[in-house]
Amino acid sequence: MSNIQTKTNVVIRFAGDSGDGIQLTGSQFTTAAALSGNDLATFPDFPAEIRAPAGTLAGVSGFQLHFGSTEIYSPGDLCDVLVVMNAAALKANLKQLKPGGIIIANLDGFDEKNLRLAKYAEGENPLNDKRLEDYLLHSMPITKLTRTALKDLGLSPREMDRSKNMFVLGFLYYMYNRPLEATIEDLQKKFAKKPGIAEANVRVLKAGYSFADTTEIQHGRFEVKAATMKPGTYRSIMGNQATAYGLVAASVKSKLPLFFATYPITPASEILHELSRYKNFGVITSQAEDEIAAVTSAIGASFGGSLGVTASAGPGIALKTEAIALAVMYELPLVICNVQRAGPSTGMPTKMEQGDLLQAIYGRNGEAPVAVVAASTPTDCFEVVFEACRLAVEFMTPVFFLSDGYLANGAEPWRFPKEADLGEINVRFATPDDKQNGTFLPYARDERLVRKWAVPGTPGLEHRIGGLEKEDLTGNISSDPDNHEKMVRLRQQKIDNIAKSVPAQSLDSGPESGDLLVLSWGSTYGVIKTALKQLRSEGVDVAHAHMRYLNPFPANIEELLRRYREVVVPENNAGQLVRLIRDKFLIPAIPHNKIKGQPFTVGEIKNKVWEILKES
Amino acid sequence: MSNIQTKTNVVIRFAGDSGDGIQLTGSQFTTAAALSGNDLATFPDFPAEIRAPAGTLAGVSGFQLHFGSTEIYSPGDLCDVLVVMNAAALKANLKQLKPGGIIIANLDGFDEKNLRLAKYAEGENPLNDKRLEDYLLHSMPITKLTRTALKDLGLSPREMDRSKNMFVLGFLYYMYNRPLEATIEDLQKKFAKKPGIAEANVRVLKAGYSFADTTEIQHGRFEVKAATMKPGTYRSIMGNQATAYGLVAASVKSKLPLFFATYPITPASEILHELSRYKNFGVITSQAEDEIAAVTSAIGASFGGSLGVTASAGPGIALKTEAIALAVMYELPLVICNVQRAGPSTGMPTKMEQGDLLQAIYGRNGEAPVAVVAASTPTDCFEVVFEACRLAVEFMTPVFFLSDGYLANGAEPWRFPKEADLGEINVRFATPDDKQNGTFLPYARDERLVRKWAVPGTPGLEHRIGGLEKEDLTGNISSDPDNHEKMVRLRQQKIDNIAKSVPAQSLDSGPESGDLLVLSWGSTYGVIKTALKQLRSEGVDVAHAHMRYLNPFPANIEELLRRYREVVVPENNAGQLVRLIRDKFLIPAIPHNKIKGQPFTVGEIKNKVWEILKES
Amino acid sequence: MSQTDTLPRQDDLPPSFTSQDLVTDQDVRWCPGCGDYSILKQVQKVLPEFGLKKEEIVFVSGIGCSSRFPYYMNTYGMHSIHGRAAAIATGLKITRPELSVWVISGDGDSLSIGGNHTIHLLRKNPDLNLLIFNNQIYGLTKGQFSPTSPQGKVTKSSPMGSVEHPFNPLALALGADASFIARSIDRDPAHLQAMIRRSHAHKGTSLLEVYQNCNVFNDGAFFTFTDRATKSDSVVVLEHGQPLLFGAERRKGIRMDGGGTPKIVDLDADGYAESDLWIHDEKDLFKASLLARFFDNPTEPGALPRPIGVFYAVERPCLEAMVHRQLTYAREKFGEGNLDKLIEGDSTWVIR
Amino acid sequence: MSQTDTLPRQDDLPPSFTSQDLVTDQDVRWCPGCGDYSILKQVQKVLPEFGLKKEEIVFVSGIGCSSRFPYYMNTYGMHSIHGRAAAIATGLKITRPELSVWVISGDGDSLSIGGNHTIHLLRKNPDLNLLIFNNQIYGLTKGQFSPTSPQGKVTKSSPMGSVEHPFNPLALALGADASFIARSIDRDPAHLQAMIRRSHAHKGTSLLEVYQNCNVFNDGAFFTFTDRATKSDSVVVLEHGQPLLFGAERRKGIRMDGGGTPKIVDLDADGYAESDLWIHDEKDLFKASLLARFFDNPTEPGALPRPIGVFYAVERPCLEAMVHRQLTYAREKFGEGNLDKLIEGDSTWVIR
Ligand SMILES: Cc1ncc(C[n+]2csc(CCOP(=O)(O)OP(=O)(O)O)c2C)c(N)n1
Ligand SMILES: Cc1ncc(C[n+]2csc(CCOP(=O)(O)OP(=O)(O)O)c2C)c(N)n1
Ligand code: SF4
Ligand code: SF4
Ligand SMILES: [Mg+2]
Ligand SMILES: [Mg+2]
Repeated sequence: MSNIQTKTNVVIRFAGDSGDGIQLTGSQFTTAAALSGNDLATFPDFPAEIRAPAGTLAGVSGFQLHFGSTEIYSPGDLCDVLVVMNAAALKANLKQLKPGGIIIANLDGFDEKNLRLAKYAEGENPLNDKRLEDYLLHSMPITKLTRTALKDLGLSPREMDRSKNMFVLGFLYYMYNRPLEATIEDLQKKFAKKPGIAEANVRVLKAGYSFADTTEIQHGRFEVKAATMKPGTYRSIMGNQATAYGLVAASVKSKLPLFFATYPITPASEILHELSRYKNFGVITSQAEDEIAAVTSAIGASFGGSLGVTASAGPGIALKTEAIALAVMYELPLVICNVQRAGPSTGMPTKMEQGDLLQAIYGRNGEAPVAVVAASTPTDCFEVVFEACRLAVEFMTPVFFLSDGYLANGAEPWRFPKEADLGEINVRFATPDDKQNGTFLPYARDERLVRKWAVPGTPGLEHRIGGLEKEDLTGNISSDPDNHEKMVRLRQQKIDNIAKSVPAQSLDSGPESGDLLVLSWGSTYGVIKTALKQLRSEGVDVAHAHMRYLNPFPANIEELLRRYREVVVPENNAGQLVRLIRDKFLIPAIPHNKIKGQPFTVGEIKNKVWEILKES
Repeated sequence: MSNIQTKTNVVIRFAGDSGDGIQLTGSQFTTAAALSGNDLATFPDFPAEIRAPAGTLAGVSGFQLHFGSTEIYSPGDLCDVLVVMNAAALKANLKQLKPGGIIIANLDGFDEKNLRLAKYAEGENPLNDKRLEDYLLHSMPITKLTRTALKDLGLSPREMDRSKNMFVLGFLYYMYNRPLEATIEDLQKKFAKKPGIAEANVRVLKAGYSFADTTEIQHGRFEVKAATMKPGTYRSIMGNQATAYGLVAASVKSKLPLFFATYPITPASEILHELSRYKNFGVITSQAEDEIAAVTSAIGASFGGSLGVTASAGPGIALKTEAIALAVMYELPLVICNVQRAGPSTGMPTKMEQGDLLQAIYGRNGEAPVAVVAASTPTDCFEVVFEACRLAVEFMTPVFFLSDGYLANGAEPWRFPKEADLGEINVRFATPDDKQNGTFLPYARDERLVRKWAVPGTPGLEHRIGGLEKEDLTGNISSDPDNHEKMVRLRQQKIDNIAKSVPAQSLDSGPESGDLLVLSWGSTYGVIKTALKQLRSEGVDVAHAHMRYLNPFPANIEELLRRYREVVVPENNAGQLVRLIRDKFLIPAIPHNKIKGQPFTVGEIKNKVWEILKES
Repeated sequence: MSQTDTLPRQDDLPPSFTSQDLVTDQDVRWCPGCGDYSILKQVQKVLPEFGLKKEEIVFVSGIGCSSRFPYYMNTYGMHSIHGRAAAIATGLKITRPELSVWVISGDGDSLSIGGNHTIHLLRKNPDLNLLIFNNQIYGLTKGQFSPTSPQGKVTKSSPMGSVEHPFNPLALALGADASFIARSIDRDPAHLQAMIRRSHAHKGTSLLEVYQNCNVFNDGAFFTFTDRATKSDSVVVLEHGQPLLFGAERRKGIRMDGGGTPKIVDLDADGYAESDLWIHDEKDLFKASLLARFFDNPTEPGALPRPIGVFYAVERPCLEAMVHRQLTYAREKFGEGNLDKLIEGDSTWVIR
Repeated sequence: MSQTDTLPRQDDLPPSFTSQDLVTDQDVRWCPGCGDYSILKQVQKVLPEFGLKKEEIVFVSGIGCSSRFPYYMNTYGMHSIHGRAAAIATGLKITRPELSVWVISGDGDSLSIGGNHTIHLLRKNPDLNLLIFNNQIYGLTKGQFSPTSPQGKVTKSSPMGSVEHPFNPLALALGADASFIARSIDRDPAHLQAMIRRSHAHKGTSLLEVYQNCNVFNDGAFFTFTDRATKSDSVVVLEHGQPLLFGAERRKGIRMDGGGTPKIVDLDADGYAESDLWIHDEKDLFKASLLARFFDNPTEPGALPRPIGVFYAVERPCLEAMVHRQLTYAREKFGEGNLDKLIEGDSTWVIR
């Protein structure tokens, strides 16, 4: 054990065919790391196809895990270890490996057929190539070794091959000095009803571990100590799952039944899959005939007194815009979850982007203001979607909750809250007592300009709402010019009033004033935090503010921005938040954009900061 | 004839039930004014209902005509003459009448029932009221006089009443010293097949004329001389009609068949009605099952080599946004006519607004830039929609053409062009020669970054296009990160390049530099021009620039704006162009907004200018 | 015994509100003479009979002249966006099964832009009532042809006549597996009332098509079916278990031959008895399909009469019932949801 | 004589391109084993027979696994947005009637989000071919139930089973006045080819539903109809003018009783002759409606066999033909449009 090096953090990237169980291997190693107390972040990188033909470049699936004994905010730029199950996986991912990094390769994935499918030149095999000289290569016939381990179990080759990811896992457990027990227990629980499969998996896991022990890696073992994280109980969670939990939590805390209507779309569908399993919470999920039916049925449910929520992405959000404006007119609660993906149009459905912010704010006909909030990490999805529900209900308004494909599928440890710790959501239903002189005014407002929720079934409050401009107070149809202007401004002011109900914008890190503020929103959070931390350790102290509330802005935002000589706004789009800042405050905020369907790397952020500091 | 006063301009407002033929009377007087060589502008003001119950306030229909011997740019704020066919019409319109103005009232519309429907207090009749003391009142039993005139023709009362608007017309012809002949000829032509009706109309017209001659108005006759307009042949035209003509003209000049697909919606439907009559131009109109089918079938037609156009308003435009982004990806020509109306949601369908500019620019998922142009007057619709077609075809892109309900239904004299005077539209179809080394690259671009239009039927150019991100040049599906960023930027740059193909932004009037520039777009043009002209005559010389190109901006716009100490942007919305200006140039442009579903008045513009000049 | 009398009455309690209570303070803004007035009146007339409370009733509409309806009903109501009322109502009914939900729509609203929601509504079968005011025209937008306008129809948008083959709404509904379809006419108040009662009584989505005269843009589209002179020869009233009889003296009938072809017979001249005629059976999908195809131009000689009444009515499980059954089952099986447990999940670790 | 042989052939010219010419340079990215491969292959196989030029052919699709199809056909093609292919194709066909237009869609694409365009397409009847790859699941989004999934289906989005009653696609199409409907199966290449030929030959919109196995998310949905062991008892092949025979020895048949109820008979045991059986007639709407309702669960005893073949095929005017007839008529009546005259209008004045 003496030759075990200690590392503060490690990035492993798993790559292979979708059929190779890459996502599963990644998740399992993630769980092991989490259970050992590491902090971590993950980034799955799916191919667009369901199952592209095995062995092709298009079919390569990836999963990146960053774990460490320090706090981890992002899945890392380049990896320390690259696991490749075939030739295509190597070809597609080699540029992601650090110089001198470790490659674990399945020799059986480098036969002639695989090399051809990966479009290597005739006769060329990268494993025998000088190009890999600078790396530490562990290549082994994983498929064969797996089959050998399972020989006597009477399984078909296909069944046996399903376990080959366990070999990799065993190998890595040895390499990172992890105990096997928890995983073995896990497998036995999971396949309790199929003991044959449990047995196979455990065997192969052990085979991988022993192989590593007895063969190659005497000089390459590492240990990553537990992180000094905030004490508490943790679990691992992905963004879409956290979103689903956040919605259930909002339903429980508000005592409103949750009605979630959607039409499947990548990368939002898992929210539906999750929620459809919580029927014992009274959650109703509806897979509607299209996105318009989804959002409008949520509006119908909301009229009836449910928490009406819809979710989609890209083209599906575009289809909902007409109906969202109706909810603006109705002044009913509605939460729209937009799990952003790379556009425009169908774009790149499995890739992330922050391209829909301006659409959320301006993408409706007429003056139709809504609130917009955005999550910054997978676990933050829980809090932010909960907050979206609170705002929707407490301000009787549609609220956009923005997530993206990177948050949706990324995982991180979560020091999860208890129901008792969650904030309140105050619902204000109208009651028969709300009648004034015998009549009910559905559009009477409180001091925040919010109307009450008058739900069918309440005697005496019968009223009609509609998408035509309505008379102040009564809600009757009106085309009176002054009334229209008044109503447009009331609806705007109501949204603006939300700023009074949300926390002031805080600094995430860095000096209270100075040369440069990095202003960000959404899933760029972790990478920017990491980059600025590194810069700080290199002697450059730059400030960072990360916005959760994008409409309305927190009240203090202008004052905050003005404390810095320069403001840079990194975004995974062509510049959207930066436009809002420039328009509103006439501050010459600098855009920094990456539009590749991939998150920023730490290096890209650091370089931009350097560039700005040098120029100014 | 000696007691005829000469006036430079007059505003008449006709008001009554929809059933009173208000729009017709207005149009007929407009024609008469036009034929006498007056310049003019009109503003019809419909009720939202098809036929609201007769006599009610909700049912009042209005038509305002401004005509003069000077150039007329707007329908005028207050009117000089108010024609009211019933009590409700008086009640709804009195505040629009200038102090000392003339009222022409149909006594028969002020009986007990009408007074009650107009919600006058029991026993109150405004015609006998002190409130009218400050006006010159001509009241007469128009219905009875009409019936009397037609007594012996054997018509039913209902049929007789249909002619009563002719009485008003005759009365006004006398008052404004207009000859009856042209109108009589017109009526005889129009009702050639129903001589009875022609006879009735002519009789009543003459009766009104004689009634004026023999009774009241010895001391209230006026003359408005012909305007000194640019020499040429004129006709009168409304905005939607001009839009339809512009589309046909673009089809003729580009030699592309026009395919116009839409779903009816106020105030855009007349474009469909017009175009459906031009089948002998090869124009195909398609009334689709919904707006999505309309825009997508236009895209299909465009793929096939037609000029694909769609039109809508408000909620209908919202529904098209997903498909517009598809056309962005396809890089195919598509013109989207948005005849804006007051929103949000269904809003006030018959009222105007400029509320959809930001939606046109930002209202799609992902980075999906399109060109946006806007018309400023009814006749300008012709030129601007023609230009929209040119840009769409020459840059292979969707183009938004923005009009609004005010332009759509407003009329003005038009010194119409000849086909030979119209600009060229250069179509660049790909031919079999466009293959390079035997393969065709559908996304190869010229120096402006525009691809060629490869139309089915062309041998050897078979290719596939789609909404997924495409590989540069080949158009094959690609999720390569660098390729995506490249394509996003190429599509943006292509739109930006349009700026090189459009004229520099010019000043409409006023000094080349100075204290204040009024920057405007769309239908506010006439009112602002009038206001600034008046201000100039009052000694305040303020500059005016009116933008036709809203995306991209003309190249010189920043330089122009910086020549003024202040820039104010009047808009019939809550501030949209002003946001673009502030964001792009960090110029503290001042918003000036009216959100009443009504155009600005001259006074509202003048006051704002005064206010700014005083403050600064 | 007429069908009206045999209709099931929901409840024997005295009505808790009157027709007059259903009138709102808003001026009704349809054109004078519009057929919508009659439909409004009949709905207001029969609603009090159902033993409902006023506050349990919700009217949901899209956009169109017809869709103004909720503004004139003093119940809960939503005037929404064009074509989406069915989807809105579905969301409402799933979450609030105890409400009485009525969808009011036009031929454009529910069959043009809203066609998809209509067919999906019918297949999913929540227990709500869909009334389509079919005037074969777009009223609110001032007179374009609609998907039910006959081919050749000259309108503002089809100056040379529409080239589009129209939908047969009831045939479409059957194709979408509707569990209840019926037709009535604005100008036949008693029949219309009966059909509203039947719609309400049906468990599942009931589609009631009402022929409605738009006297401004499509006047007379259904006059043949309502004019005293032509009505009895051009309309056949469907009653369950009764033969298909029509004509002034009810001496004309319809027979079905083996291949499913309907034939008009004269009881007197052709010597058939009533028992030889086609006996209407609301439960028979194939007969209903044939009846829905009685779609001849009524002015042509020998045209089959247009049926009104309940074409088809069968029970199948309602969407909201099945949804709530699953909720109940889940609660029984897994216990009432516990948020802390959900959030905690299966696999946690502790950092000290 | 089998139906395949009697099909009309468009043209006697030698094909101007081969099946191989239709293959693109793009890797086909469906899952190995997906039923889509077979459909692609059969289309590529028969297209050269039609005497078309390759450049006259356009494939238009929506979004879904099935909708990737155009990328693999070396013709003109559009991969578009979800549900809208029918509308896009309508715009293309109206403006370019001479093109051969094919719409490729999935059960979700054409019956869920695209349902409205599908029914309107069928009623309008432009001359194009709509192929619905029905795998009773959403493939591309990884396995949610679709509007054709059977009730009770457990999927990612319906863990306790779907509560939704599914569409019967062909019944819906008939309700929408389709002029041609047919069904085939991915695993019956010869029949599928025959049906593609028939679709092409039909003037008007031809709807071909293809049962397609999604071996990843809904494996085996149609195995009863394709497995050697069960196939002959559970499928009846429709051929015009032929009796409805099925079973391994073709000794089972279907009779229709007077009321339109189909009954399975055993020719040997029950003593019927083939001529006693239901004779298929493609022109008979009533029979087609009944056949479309042969929708029993094939694994239940006594289930009616599932028909494949052409259910219904009648000619009625095509949309684009009527549109262009009006253009021609307008030109004849008013002369070719003159832009100067149009702009000038009826009433002008001169300012000097
Ligand atoms: C999204 C959208 N598209 C179009 C319109 C315009 N529009 C309003 S009602 C209507 C059709 C009305 O016809 P129908 O549904 O038959 O109702 P009717 O007025 O005849 O009762 C249309 C096209 C709209 N309001 N919203
Ligand atoms: C507007 C929109 N909504 C949703 C999606 C996501 N989506 C893509 S394909 C699909 C359904 C696929 O099912 P089907 O049409 O049956 O095709 P299959 O993949 O089974 O061939 C969905 C929901 C999308 N791309 N666009
Ligand atoms: S336009 Fe027609 S449908 Fe609409 S209110 Fe008037 S008469 Fe009724
Ligand atoms: S998911 Fe199903 S339908 Fe899609 S390619 Fe794979 S097997 Fe075919
Ligand atoms: Mg209608
Ligand atoms: Mg499918």
